[in-house]
Amino acid sequence: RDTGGGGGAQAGECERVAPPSVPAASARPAPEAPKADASGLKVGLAYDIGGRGDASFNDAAAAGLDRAVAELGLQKANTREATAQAGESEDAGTNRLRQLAQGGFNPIVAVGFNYATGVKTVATEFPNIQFAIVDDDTVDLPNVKPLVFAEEQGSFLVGAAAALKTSTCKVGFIGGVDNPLIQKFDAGYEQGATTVAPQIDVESAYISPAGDFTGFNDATRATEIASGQYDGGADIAFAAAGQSNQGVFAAAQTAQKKAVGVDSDQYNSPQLTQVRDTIMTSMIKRVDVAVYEYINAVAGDTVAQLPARFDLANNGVGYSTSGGQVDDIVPQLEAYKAAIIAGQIDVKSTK
Amino acid sequence: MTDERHAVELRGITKRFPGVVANDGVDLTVTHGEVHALCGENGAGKSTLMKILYGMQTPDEGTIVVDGADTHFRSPADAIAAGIGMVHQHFMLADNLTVAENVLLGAERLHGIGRAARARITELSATVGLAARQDVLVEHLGVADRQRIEILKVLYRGARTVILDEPTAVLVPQEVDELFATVRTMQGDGYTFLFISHKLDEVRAVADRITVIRRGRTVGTADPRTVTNRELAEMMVGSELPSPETRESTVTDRQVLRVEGLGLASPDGGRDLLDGVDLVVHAGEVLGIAGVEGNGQTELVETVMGMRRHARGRVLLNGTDISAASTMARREAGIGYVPEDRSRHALLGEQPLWANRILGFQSRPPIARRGLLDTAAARTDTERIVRDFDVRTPGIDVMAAALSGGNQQKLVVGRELSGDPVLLIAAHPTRGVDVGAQAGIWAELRRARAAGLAVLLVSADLDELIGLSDTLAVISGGRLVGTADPATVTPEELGTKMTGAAT
Amino acid sequence: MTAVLDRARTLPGWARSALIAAALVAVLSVTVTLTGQTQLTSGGTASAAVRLGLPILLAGLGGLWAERAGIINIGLEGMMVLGTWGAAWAGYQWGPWAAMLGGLVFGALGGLLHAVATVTFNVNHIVSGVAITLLGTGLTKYLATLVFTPVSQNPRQSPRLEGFTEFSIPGVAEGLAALEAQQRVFVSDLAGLLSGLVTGLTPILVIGIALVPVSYLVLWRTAFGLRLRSAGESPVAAESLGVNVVLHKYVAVTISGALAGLGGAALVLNPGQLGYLENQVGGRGYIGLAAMIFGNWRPAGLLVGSALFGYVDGLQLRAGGEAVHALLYGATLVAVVVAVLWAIRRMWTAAAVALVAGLLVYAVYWSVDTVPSEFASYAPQLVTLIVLAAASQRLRPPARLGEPYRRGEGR
Amino acid sequence: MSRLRGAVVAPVLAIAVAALLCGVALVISGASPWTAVTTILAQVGSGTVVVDTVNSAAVYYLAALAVAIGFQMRLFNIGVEGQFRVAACVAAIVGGTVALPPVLHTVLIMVVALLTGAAWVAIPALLKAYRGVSEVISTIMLNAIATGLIAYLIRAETFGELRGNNITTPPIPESGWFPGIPVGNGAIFGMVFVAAALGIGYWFLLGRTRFGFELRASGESATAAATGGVNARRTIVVALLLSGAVAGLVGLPELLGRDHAYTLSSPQGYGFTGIAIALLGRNHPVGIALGALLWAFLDKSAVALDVVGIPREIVLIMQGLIVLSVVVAYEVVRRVERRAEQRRVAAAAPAPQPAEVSS
Ligand SMILES: Nc1ncnc2c1ncn2[C@@H]1O[C@H](COP(=O)(O)OP(=O)(O)OP(=O)(O)O)[C@@H](O)[C@H]1O
Ligand SMILES: Nc1ncnc2c1ncn2[C@@H]1O[C@H](COP(=O)(O)OP(=O)(O)OP(=O)(O)O)[C@@H](O)[C@H]1O
Ligand SMILES: [Mg+2]
Ligand SMILES: [Mg+2]
Repeated sequence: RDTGGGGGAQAGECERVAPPSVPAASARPAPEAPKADASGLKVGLAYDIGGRGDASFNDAAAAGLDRAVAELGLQKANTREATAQAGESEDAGTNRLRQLAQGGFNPIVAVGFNYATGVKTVATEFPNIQFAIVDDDTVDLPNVKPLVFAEEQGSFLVGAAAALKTSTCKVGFIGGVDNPLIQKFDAGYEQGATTVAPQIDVESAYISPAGDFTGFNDATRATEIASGQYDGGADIAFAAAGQSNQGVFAAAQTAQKKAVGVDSDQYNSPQLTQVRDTIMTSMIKRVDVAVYEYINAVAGDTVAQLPARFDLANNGVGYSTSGGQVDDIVPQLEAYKAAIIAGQIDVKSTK
Repeated sequence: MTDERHAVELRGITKRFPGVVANDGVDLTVTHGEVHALCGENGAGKSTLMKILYGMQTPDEGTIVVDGADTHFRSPADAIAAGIGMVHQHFMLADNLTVAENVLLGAERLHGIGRAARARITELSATVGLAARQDVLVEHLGVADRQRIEILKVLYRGARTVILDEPTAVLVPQEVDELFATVRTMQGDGYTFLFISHKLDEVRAVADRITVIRRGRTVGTADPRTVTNRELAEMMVGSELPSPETRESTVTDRQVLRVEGLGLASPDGGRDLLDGVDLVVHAGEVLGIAGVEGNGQTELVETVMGMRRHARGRVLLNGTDISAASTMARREAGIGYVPEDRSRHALLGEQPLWANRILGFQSRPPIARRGLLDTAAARTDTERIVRDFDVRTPGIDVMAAALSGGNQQKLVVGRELSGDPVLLIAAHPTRGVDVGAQAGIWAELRRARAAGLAVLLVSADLDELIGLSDTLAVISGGRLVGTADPATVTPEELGTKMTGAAT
Repeated sequence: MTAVLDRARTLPGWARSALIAAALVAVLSVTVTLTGQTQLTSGGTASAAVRLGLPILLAGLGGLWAERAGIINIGLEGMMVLGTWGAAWAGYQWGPWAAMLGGLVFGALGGLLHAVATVTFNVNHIVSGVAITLLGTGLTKYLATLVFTPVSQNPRQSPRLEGFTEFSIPGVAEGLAALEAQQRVFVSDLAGLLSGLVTGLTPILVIGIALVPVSYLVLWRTAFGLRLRSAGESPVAAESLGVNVVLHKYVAVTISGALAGLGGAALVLNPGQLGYLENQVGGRGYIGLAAMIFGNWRPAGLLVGSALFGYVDGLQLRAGGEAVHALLYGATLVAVVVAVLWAIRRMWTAAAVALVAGLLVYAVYWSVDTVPSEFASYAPQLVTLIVLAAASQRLRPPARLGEPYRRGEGR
Repeated sequence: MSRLRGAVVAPVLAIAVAALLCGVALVISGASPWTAVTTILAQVGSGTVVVDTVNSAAVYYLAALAVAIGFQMRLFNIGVEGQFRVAACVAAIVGGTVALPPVLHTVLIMVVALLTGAAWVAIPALLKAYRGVSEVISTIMLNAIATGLIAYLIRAETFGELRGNNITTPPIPESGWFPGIPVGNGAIFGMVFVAAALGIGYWFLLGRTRFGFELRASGESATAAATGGVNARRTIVVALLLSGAVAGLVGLPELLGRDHAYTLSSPQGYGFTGIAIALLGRNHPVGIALGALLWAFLDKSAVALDVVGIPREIVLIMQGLIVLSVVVAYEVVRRVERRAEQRRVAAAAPAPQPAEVSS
């Protein structure tokens, strides 16, 4: 019987579009801000579920703090970290922030959009304390700085990388939880892939629907989705699934295919050394940069000059090259990057 | 002192339960090869004594000597090893296991669980007259077969001393005769029996020696060839046997309950549980239903109470068709109900007595009005029942489970007779109740009957049935197969009708 | 036709099962042919079903052991969670075999606790199970924070442990793969489904599946098993025959916990997981219990239940809403076949109900193009619910399941 | 009197044992139990902890009441979790969509929540009553399915709206809020009083009404209840519907008093907490209230433990241990009481001494 299986493989050769060329001047990333002295600050950090050590964005925030300690003269003793619990009520988050505020910490960084209401409440109560919130820009208060990212831009680049590297003209996306944040990765990835190879087949799947957070912790099911995509003809899959990513990498290893990591340079993650060869590149979301820059700006009193959004232009997002697997296509990727920075390509955050 | 000829010797056995001294220094000597009967009223402590001998309960004081050796049983396994087997008052069978599994259980070491074991079971089946296949589930078997399996279990374990705790309670006279024949043959083969029964005629017929126990103490031993029933009874209760006989007829011609063509299909698709049952109970009449257990009595009663749905036929109460009514509606229409198993069907064990008074009356005055309960009224009325029916309790706030069985039953009968019912359905109203309470319950039934109550009585105690009833109907296989006149019928004749041997 | 049916009714059990299985494969085959959803019968789906079904199977076996002895074990979830920790802890230090042992031991400890509460203290079984799940989850998180953080820098994850190497049955695996690739109706479908059973195997998988017949043999063919089951059917009778009911209940519930713990280990050792992750059990203990009830408290039945669960889950993960949509088509076919069978037996109402159900499912199939991912994700739970609703009245739990038992206090 | 003593002794004993075991666990892990205790106790006066505790306790109280109604009849409504979430989501959607004058609006939202909770539990209730499906299994399955349903309802394409990286239902206008009582920095939810009123209603229902009696009777002995004219099917269905309806309210204190919209990050797990608290409070309205307060307090103070560097999972262990030891303690106390009562009964009705009979 004819089953129509095999997907993109039937589409034959994958035709690729040449990258746009952009005058270098209009696409240069912004230079880093000068270092201020943070030795007088007491910094509080409230993590989302997972906390320090999650090898994901909480960890990135922690790295930003650590860098501030290392480079800005911030005293380790003057920092305090607290972590959210799965399924907790909003007042728990609020309370966590309030306790940090009462403990004299200033600034206080809340990691994750779950803290939106908490930040709003506590920032109103403590107008003299500076707050920052990662991944949320809904709190409109003078003492609150949103630290949000253009995830879609970074994802665009890894999508482009996948399209340049695929030999089956079919790539996959695996999201942890089907929520708007992860959908941004999905949308950017797909746009990047189709921009490079218009006929490419992008298959996307999520481990769990919105509101069911198990998707970030279920490597077993991630493996099954990934191997389903690999069996279906995809040869590269982008995993934006938190801890479940390791399941995708394992599937890639079994199927002898490639995967793309997320948030940090997962090739260098000590947890993932056995499977690092499958990690072609990672889409990097520099929460560490944002946190570091924020602390730096508070110390130097330049918060107003921080970018409204961390994107390619200010190195807030990007892609990694560790392992050297994408070295051959760096010029094309850089060209796309320049085009995005220059505004020639507008990356959408929804499909 | 220790005599080698004695199969079993119990010395000074004392067993206390919370609130009761079940055995109080009991002595018992059983010689090899005899059938030794134990007599005593309900709650005298017979079963407890036997359970101690069988290792199911440990005595607080006293010693057990088997074949001249002092023993100490920690579990039935020890007793079985010492050659003692017990057939319990209540069947100890797992319905969902096969005949073979029930027999093998716990004795797998003897012949394994394979072919050798099956062969042995087949061999012993003949001895006890069991015809059922070994791999049939026990749930498909009748009472007599279950009894045979119980005895088979004991024999399979190689017991030489067999305890039979009220083995005849659920058997009809013919089956009793068969059982006794088996007992005698085995006695000839050298088995020793300990036999418990309330039926004094049986005891005298089968036993070589009788020991009487009262209130946990040995009263004495008697010789069945010389002792009379009356003497035995006096030893047991210290007073004359009460009689269930009804004095004068109070039957009227007003029909209270009329059942027409009642039928009930078996849920598992087997033979109908009830089929074409017609009966009428008049005001002031006691209609007794006689039958071997498991022939549809329970189903009949529960169908009339509306607890079994999807029945065929009609049930009329005072001329009104109540076939479709719920149990509650039937109760409200004036039916009182004393179910056969009081602890499971009539009482809330963990609730105080006054809350138990509400059960079944939660929808009508004086206990309830418009969905709200009147606890004060419930309490007052419970006080009345405790007083009028002589329920022995320190108060109405104790939980029902703390009362003795007889007192629980009095409470239930009192409750069901309150609210002026027109019909009382009583299933085994004095089962497991001691003689004193029994007399009290009989008296209450007679009083209510004289006041015009119609009573549908089911009982396995043929004396009670004959004594209380104005009319007798015999049920067999879910059909009413005959009637009898309680004034003239004897228990033996009734038993014959019940087994269908006469038709 | 009727004669054939009558003969079918008198067939031995295994032959009937084979017949039903063949019929189901045929239904799937027709569905694949008509909907083009090859994933329905692909070897990959079958492998996924096996991998996803394994932890559920082990939890279900755990449930079986406890419930056959009369103890409801809703604490399986907590015991599995304990098992994941134990497996990861032992596994990262001493390898995969140690991981299995670690899971086993930690699960068994949970089981033992359940036994103490339910057998010795007569606590309501469900209450104790809920409490143990609560405690197991808390304890595991605490231990993970304490023990794993120093080595993995992450309180919610263990260090990666070495897994088992996968193997396939040589010869058979390639043959089936070749057959599957030919895409012939029925033959290739069967080959695809079977190839899941011969490729990508690991020792724990083989052990897990072997535990099904082993459980059957032990529980139904040994003296110990007879005693254990008697404790669930009629503890009083068992006691009166010298069986140590309390001991058997203890052993059963401890084994139950051990099996659940092994299920946790299976999760930890699953290819792709290779470590402890907080919340990775995600309700699989409960699903194992459901699979066991689905399987009518029998090993073969619960094998089918967990396979079904693994299959539907694997299918929706690999192929998404479209494949679940195609399953609706298959369900319609099944309903029609069942309706015809019942009609032949003159069970008119049953046949009508089946037909109406079939039509309803078909209406859903016809009116949507795909099952929204939000529902497709929970297809296994939906299927379980529907099957239980349809079949629950034929179930036969142990007679004294969930009832308190005290030594020497039986009537 | 002795019953009251039992009801108090058991939980106190259990909490003491649990605390002791936790202390041991802390010492083993190298932390100081003393710091833990002082940190937890210091919470009483700090910030809005007291207000938050009361507010959380109200939520837990509702959840536990929902569970307890089922427990009375030995029905294990494990599905309170799913019922409360579906109800909160649907109520938030309706509340955010309609425009109504103040009180009416709030009442409508509450009614919608009640009905949705009841509707979601109707599935297992009917399956239990008519098909004999164990409610434990069916409600567990439905909890998972509820997550899917909510995800579907809250999609931007259906009823949800995007707010930053979150999805929420349309915000409920102020007319639909349930005003609270400001205390310090926080506010006690108005729904706290609804919860308290429900507690009284629960007590009245169980102790004073025919339905409550039938419910308890069915729970204690299904067979005796049937003989007593209780319609088992109807009681099962009504009990579960009531339980589901109360479960439907669980999400409302936070929805109407603080969040005003249902979002992806709305809290979960209250259903399971409710089970634990119902067990802790022995299904008694006052016991549940105390249990809810204790639980909420432990929860809130756990946040502080983190800040002083003690693994706050110790609180989870503590909660688990408390539940387990409380149920064991209740069982032991119950047994002792029963013995005592039987002894008392036997003493009140002494057996007549056997008369001397010679043979
Ligand atoms: N397990 C138990 N716990 C507490 N009390 C018990 C227990 N078993 C028996 N009893 C009490 O001990 C006394 C003796 O009971 P036993 O069953 O031995 O009487 P019996 O002579 O066999 O009576 P029956 O003729 O009714 O069988 C009774 O008061 C009974 O209620
Ligand atoms: N399971 C049990 N646990 C504790 N006590 C029990 C138990 N069963 C019976 N009893 C005690 O046995 C006594 C009588 O109960 P039972 O149901 O055995 O009635 P009975 O022996 O028929 O009573 P009687 O013949 O004296 O009316 C009660 O006082 C009760 O305390
Ligand atoms: Mg008795
Ligand atoms: Mg007895």
